[in-house]
Amino acid sequence: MISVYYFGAISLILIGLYAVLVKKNLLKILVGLSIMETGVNLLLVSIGYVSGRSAPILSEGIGPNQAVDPIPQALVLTAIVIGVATTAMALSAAIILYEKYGTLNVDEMRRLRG
Amino acid sequence: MNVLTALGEALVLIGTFFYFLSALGLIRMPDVYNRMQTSTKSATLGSLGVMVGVGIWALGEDFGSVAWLTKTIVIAVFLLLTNPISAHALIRAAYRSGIPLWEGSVMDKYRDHIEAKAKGEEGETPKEGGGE
Amino acid sequence: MINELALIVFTPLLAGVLAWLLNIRGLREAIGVIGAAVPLAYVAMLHGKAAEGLSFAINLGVFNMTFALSQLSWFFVGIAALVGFSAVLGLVSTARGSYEWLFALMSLTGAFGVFLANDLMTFFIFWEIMTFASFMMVLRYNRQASLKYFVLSIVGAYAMLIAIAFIYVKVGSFDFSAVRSAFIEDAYARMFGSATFSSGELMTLFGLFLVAFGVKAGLFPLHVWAPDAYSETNQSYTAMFSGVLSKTGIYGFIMMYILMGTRLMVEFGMFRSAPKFGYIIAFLGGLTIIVGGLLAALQEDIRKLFAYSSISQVGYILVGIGVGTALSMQAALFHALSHALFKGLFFLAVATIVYRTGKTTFADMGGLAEKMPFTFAMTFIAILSLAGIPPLVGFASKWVLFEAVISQNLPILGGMVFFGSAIGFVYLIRFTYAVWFGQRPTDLDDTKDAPLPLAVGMAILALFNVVLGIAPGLVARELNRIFGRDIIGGNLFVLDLGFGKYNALAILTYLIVGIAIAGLIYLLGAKARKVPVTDTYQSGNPVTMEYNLTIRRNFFLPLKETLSGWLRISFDKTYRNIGAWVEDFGEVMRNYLYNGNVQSYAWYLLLVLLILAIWGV
Amino acid sequence: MNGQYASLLIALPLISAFFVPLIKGLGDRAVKYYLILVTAVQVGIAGWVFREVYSTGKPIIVMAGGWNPPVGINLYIGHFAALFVVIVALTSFFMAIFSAKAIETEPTDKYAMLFLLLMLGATGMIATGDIFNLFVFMEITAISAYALTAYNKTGEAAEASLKYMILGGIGSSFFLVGVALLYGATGTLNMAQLAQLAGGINATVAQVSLALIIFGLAVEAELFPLNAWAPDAYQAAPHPITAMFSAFVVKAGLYAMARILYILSAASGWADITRLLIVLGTLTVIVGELSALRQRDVKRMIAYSSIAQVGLIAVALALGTADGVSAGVFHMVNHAIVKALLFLAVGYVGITLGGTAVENFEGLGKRMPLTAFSITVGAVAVMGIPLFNVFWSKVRIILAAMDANYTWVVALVLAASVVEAVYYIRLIHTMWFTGEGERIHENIAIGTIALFLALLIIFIGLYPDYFWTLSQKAGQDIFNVVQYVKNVPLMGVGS
Amino acid sequence: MLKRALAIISLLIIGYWLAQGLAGVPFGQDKMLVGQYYLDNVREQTGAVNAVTAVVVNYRGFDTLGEVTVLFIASTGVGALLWRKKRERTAKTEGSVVLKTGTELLFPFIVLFGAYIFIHGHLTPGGGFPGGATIATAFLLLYMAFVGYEIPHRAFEKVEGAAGMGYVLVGLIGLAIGGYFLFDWIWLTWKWGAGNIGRLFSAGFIPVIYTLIGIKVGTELSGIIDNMLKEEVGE
Amino acid sequence: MIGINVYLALIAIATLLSMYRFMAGPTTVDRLVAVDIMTTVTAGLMVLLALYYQRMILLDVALVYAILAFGGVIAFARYLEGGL
Amino acid sequence: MEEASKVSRYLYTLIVLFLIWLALTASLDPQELTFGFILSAIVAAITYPIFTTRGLANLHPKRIAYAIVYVPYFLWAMIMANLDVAYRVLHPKRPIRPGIVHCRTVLKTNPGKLALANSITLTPGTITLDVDGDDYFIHWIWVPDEALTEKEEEHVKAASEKITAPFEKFLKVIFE
Ligand code: NA
Ligand code: NA
Repeated sequence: MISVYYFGAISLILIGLYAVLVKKNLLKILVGLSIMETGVNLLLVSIGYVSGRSAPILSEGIGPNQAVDPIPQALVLTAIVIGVATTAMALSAAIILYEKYGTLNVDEMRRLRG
Repeated sequence: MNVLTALGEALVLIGTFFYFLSALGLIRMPDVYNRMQTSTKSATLGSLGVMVGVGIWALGEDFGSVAWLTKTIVIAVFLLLTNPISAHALIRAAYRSGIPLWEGSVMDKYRDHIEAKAKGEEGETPKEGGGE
Repeated sequence: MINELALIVFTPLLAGVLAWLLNIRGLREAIGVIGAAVPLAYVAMLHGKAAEGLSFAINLGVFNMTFALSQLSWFFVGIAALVGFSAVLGLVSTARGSYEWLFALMSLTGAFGVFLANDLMTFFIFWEIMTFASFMMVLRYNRQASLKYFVLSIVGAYAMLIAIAFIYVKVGSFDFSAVRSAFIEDAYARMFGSATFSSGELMTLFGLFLVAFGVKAGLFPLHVWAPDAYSETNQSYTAMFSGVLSKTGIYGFIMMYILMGTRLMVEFGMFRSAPKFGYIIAFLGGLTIIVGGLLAALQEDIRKLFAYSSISQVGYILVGIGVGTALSMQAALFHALSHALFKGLFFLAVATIVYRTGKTTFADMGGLAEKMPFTFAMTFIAILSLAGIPPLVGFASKWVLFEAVISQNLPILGGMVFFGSAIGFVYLIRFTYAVWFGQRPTDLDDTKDAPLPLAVGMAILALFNVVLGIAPGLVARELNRIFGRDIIGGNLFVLDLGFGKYNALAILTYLIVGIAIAGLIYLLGAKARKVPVTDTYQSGNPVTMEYNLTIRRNFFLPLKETLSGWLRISFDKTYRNIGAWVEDFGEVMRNYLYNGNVQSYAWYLLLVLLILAIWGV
Repeated sequence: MNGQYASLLIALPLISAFFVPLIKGLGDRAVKYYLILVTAVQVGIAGWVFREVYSTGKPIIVMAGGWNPPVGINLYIGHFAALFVVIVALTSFFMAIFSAKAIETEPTDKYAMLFLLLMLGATGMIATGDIFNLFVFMEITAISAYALTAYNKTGEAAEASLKYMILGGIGSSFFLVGVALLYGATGTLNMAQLAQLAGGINATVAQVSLALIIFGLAVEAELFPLNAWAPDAYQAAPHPITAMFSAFVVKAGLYAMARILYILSAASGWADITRLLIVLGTLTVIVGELSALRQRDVKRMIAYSSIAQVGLIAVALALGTADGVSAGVFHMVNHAIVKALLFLAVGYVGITLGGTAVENFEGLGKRMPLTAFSITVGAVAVMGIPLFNVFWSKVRIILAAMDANYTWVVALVLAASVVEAVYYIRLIHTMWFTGEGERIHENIAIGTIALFLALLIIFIGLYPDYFWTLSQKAGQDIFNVVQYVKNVPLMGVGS
Repeated sequence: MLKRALAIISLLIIGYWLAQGLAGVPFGQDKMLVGQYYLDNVREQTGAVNAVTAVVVNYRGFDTLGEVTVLFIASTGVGALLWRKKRERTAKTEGSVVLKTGTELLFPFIVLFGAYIFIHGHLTPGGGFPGGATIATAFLLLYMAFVGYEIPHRAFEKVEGAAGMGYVLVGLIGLAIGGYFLFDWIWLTWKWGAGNIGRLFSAGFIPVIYTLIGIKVGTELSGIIDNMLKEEVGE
Repeated sequence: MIGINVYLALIAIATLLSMYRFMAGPTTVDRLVAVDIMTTVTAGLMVLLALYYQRMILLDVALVYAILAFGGVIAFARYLEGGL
Repeated sequence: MEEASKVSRYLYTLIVLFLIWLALTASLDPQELTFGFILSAIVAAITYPIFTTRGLANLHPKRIAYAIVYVPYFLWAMIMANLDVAYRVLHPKRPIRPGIVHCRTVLKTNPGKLALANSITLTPGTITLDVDGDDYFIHWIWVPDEALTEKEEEHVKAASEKITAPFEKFLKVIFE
């Protein structure tokens, strides 16, 4: 039986990918990508979780054997920032695109082809 | 169980109940304006209860310290200040983005005001049009 | 002292690069001629020293590039050096800029490298250099022709590359001797049990080599590049192109015999007295003779005529190789030599004509014998040689070839070879009359004879045509050396095949006597009325252009009409259709795949994920 | 000097990029010269690292923070990385010089920063010994590439950049899922330790994670059909950037793919993945060449050609033999040189004559002979003509492929090469034998670079030994995982 | 419709596949190898109690340097893409007095809190990125409330660059002093704050780096907001 | 801490109801109001969890979260009224 | 309302920030105190021009006293409001009569207006929709009969009496 966190993570990834595959509005596609990223981050954190353990901050009486894996959390912090950066870039490009093409429909974003 | 925990827990209970009420208002009210009427204030009050409640509650537990209370009060004050601001910003956005009032509404003094203002400013500063 | 082989191989390239870089008129010609002369001098010096096992290697890290001199390679290098030198002399007159010097000399290096290579990879590398350089020579004149040439060449080259790589993988070496012994061992293994190379693999290898060497040699139906390429370049260079470069194909076939002949024979057996695989070569060679010859007859452009003629002649050589007896091989080699000599001569003559008149079609020519007597004399030697008139070298080689084929009881091949000779007469007559005799267009009145370098080049080749024709024993001696035994007997002037004999000296004597008698009669006989060639007679009826069967225009139209059904089968067109189809396919595919819609692209990603998922679980 | 100073390869471009805002006030010229200076210094550092690694024969292990792997992140500058940091730095240096002429669009200071960070990203990808750190550097590379693709701020540039981002985004997400799985199965992110533990991973986990990681990297490595962003990005990006894309950005992706492939060669499902990669690589070659065939835009044509070559490299790297990997590396080196030259020259034509449409190349031999000559040398080299460098690596790849029993791959690849020859020949003909035009003065600096690259092409063509030896060592570096693990000073954590 | 159905079916297959893979790494199971090492040694080796922070800044500091770089690229890239000769805010409506005044009151508090977050990064969750983001939020509010507001770009860009350089310099000092790039010289060489674990002045260079990152991220995100909110206007 | 499950349940119901409003809309402002409520409730949840796990540090997280959410809601609201 | 001196404004900001810092850390650790003070000083230096116009005058005892009294007063109003809302939400007939009304305030300072607006938003069925000068526009969930007049001035008076006036008496002292 798959854990609900894994299930949620995979679902988010697939929902995001679905948006990328069928939504016509560029912004929705970008949102889809963000959802995918969120799913991946959730997956990372879930993988680092250890049943019955707490956040890996060794204060307030938490010892080395009562904390979950700190690595995935560190990785997720990095991944989130990277996601933010990508989104910012994508939005800037979308702004230019809208300025020049007057549309955000991906079907009309096809001047480069062949 | 001491007085502090009991008081704290009571506050938390009230707070979470108002959370529930807030969300219920979100469902039950007919349009966005009235939803905000019921939701934002309940949510704010709920937060107030939960935050301060937790602060007091923690004071009564053995792990607790005064820091719990000061921190939760900071959060509570923050929410008390910001929640009405966001509610205000949202209802203004609703109005200015052209969402009509509920059909049962009895008056709209704001529209009169905007129209009067637009008339007065016509020709002077055409850029500043106000709402739509 | 730098190795002689290295000098032979690399001097032309070096000279070419120098000439190209300096690009000073006069100097670059001098450098070019030196670049071609040095190999010739060294080849001459090395005569008879092939047995000394001269070799040379360059360690490139990637692999060892090795060269070695054998009797066989000396023979081919000799042809290449001689014809190459003459062609380079021609280029002194006709080359247009340093570009041509670079690539003409580079292609010569390529040819030398191919002949001297002692391993498959070196062979391939120089093959490619040669192809590329010759392609660049054509590219300058005609993009379409060069493309056709290059595409077919590269198809051949890649076929060879696959074959070579395959052999390398199985044998573990590129080295000729290693490969050869591996195949021989494998032949034994096949006879007594299991072999390394399966039947299918051998068939594939043979097919790949057939394509590879067939393209270069101009084997039917891979010949279609040749007419265009030979005609659409500097005609002096064509002398080298046809005389030298096509011989690498021949050489390749011979190498194939040497390296894997035994193994192929063991695998596929014999057809009558020829090895089965060889018979395929021979039969295609025969078809090449016929097709080349017929098409040569139908050309209106002298360059094209000789291009097709060249193809036809190479067919003879391939028949000789295909038949596969020692004698037929010798005949093939002999004819390779004579073909290089007379075809080189022809193309230099064509170069002279084009250079002096600027014209290329029969319709624009006529009566040039009077204006260009020296060139005419040279051409006449070539005509005689090609037509197989004794005592020129062309006759000797063809005679040996006839004998070799007929003695093996291969009637179809014999018929093809015979037909080739007949059609050869047909197109030569037209050339002879249409260009040299008859009415001369007035704009050719100021035509001058060959410039000195071209004249010298032609003279050298003509000299060899005559000398080796009179003394075919010189050639026979070299051929026997290659085979290590006396297959063609006789002496300097006499070729003795055991069942037939040809005495060139005797024939020369008869000929001289005959000509003397004829001359006597001419001098003593009635004074013929001398008609100036510009004098035209026309009987009352006007000649209609549609069916103007003058020798200069549509002379063989009836033949063309007779063959029309066959002519419609054009491999050229087939290849072009394939090319066009590939291009269209590429276009459609690219517009469909790269349709510009990023969502489609995302679907591609999904597809790959799906494949991974389905594959994985 | 201490090997740890190899970390300057990362530190220098970073600190230099951060420094740009502080000197931006000095003007565009100053920023451009600064860029050239920094890349020149980077060449120096890379050269030092190269000498160090190749003279000692030992890799430099840079341990960030002084922590031994797997506790800390390490850079593994072995023979491959040492070779490629030089290529990255040198290409960047040349393109920095080219940028001085080619980049007129503002804001130049931002361009310089992104340029340096693109170089940094590729360097990091090549050098890192940690799989998540690889992801970080990959994103550094990718995001600076996204920004630079759109740098010209035209609609097309934004379109290309967005396509790149969307596909790259999907790729990197799945890559990360693969990393997460791998981490879950082994508890480590260090590549050397992963190699040690790979054999013991649950078969399904191993299969899925390997597939996902390779999938993610294949998007960056431009394998068909994951490469659809590439032609657009190549076409739309500023010319020097396109050259960098082709010369080392895609190479970094290919390297990463190969590195992880061999690191995880003990994982189950490995053979299936290599087979799939070979199929995709072959398709990449075929589709790339056919797509280039009728291109009317020369830059795009060369972009497709580049993609096709990349497919060939992928095939070589996926053969699973030492020879294959070495040949692939050799081809990477050769291709980097050739494509740097081609994109440089074509880009130069683009900025001089106002575009890269094929019409602009008519009569180029007369108008810009040096440039035309460079393009010709590059084209001839790509076609695989002997005496030019690419020939040797192509032959090596073919031999390796035959050796691995992939005759059909060789046949298809060679058939596609015929197509390649056709369009390059057409280009050569167009340049030299059509059109007329006045002679244009050619920039000396760009001409010198072009000439240098052309001579390098011919030098390797004539004397491939040196570079082949380098490539073999670099190939061993990737292929010989046992040695790789031995070289990394893993401290005993867990295993 | 067919497309949607196809997408869903494909995604379900892929999802099933991923789930198969995940089944091999059960949820909640202790899979730690290197992670446990960190937990066991983080206090002595780095002086931090927040293991995540120690991993982020110290053990895997290289990642974080990269992460900082990524954000820098984004800020630079956004700046490059949205750069125009002349740009201005083109908001159609003013913020109300409520928002304006609220922002004025909140601004100092949010900035202070952002600084609090990155300075306590080694003790509590958070660190440079959330702290920087919080500070950027303060600037975002200014932009929202005052349509004429603009950050001082040049100064911000310089601060951003200087903070980034500071980070690399801290790393290079480590290289010079300790022999390794990003070596925590403050903790490992100088032993500063050794008796302080769990208090503010501890954890070696982590707070230093987090401060630099916080400033950098704050200025960067503000710069991105600035760029996004302005549009090209005619000369 | 007897009642903690009750509080969590109330919060969960509140979140679900807001989620419904977020999905159902119908106007963008409706969704935004839903988000606003959700973030407020989530901040409360974080504070509760801090108590539950006895980790004061989570309070900082809640405040960061509240600040970022506030900024986000304001930005969206201003966007909708054309104030960007 | 004239501006206070820079020093006064800066000190006021510093004090407020340091108090917040104390609340955030709730620690008397000298490290925290020192650093908190330094940080507050820095942030105050950057932000005081935005934060306050009146400076230390805000700390006048009367103001503080009123503010302290205002808190329970307001909380009571707020709880009442919420109970009212709870009634409307839970009532099956949903008894609402919404509309946008117009009020006027006597408050002049911006902080005062903000406090008023927020107070309104958080109490009986009212949300401040916009503030324009002295005019408040308020969405009211139950517009009472008195305000339903067509005459503008009467309407404003009625509405103001119900909505703004209750708060103004405190806010005037605190903010004016
Ligand atoms: Na409210
Ligand atoms: Na809120």
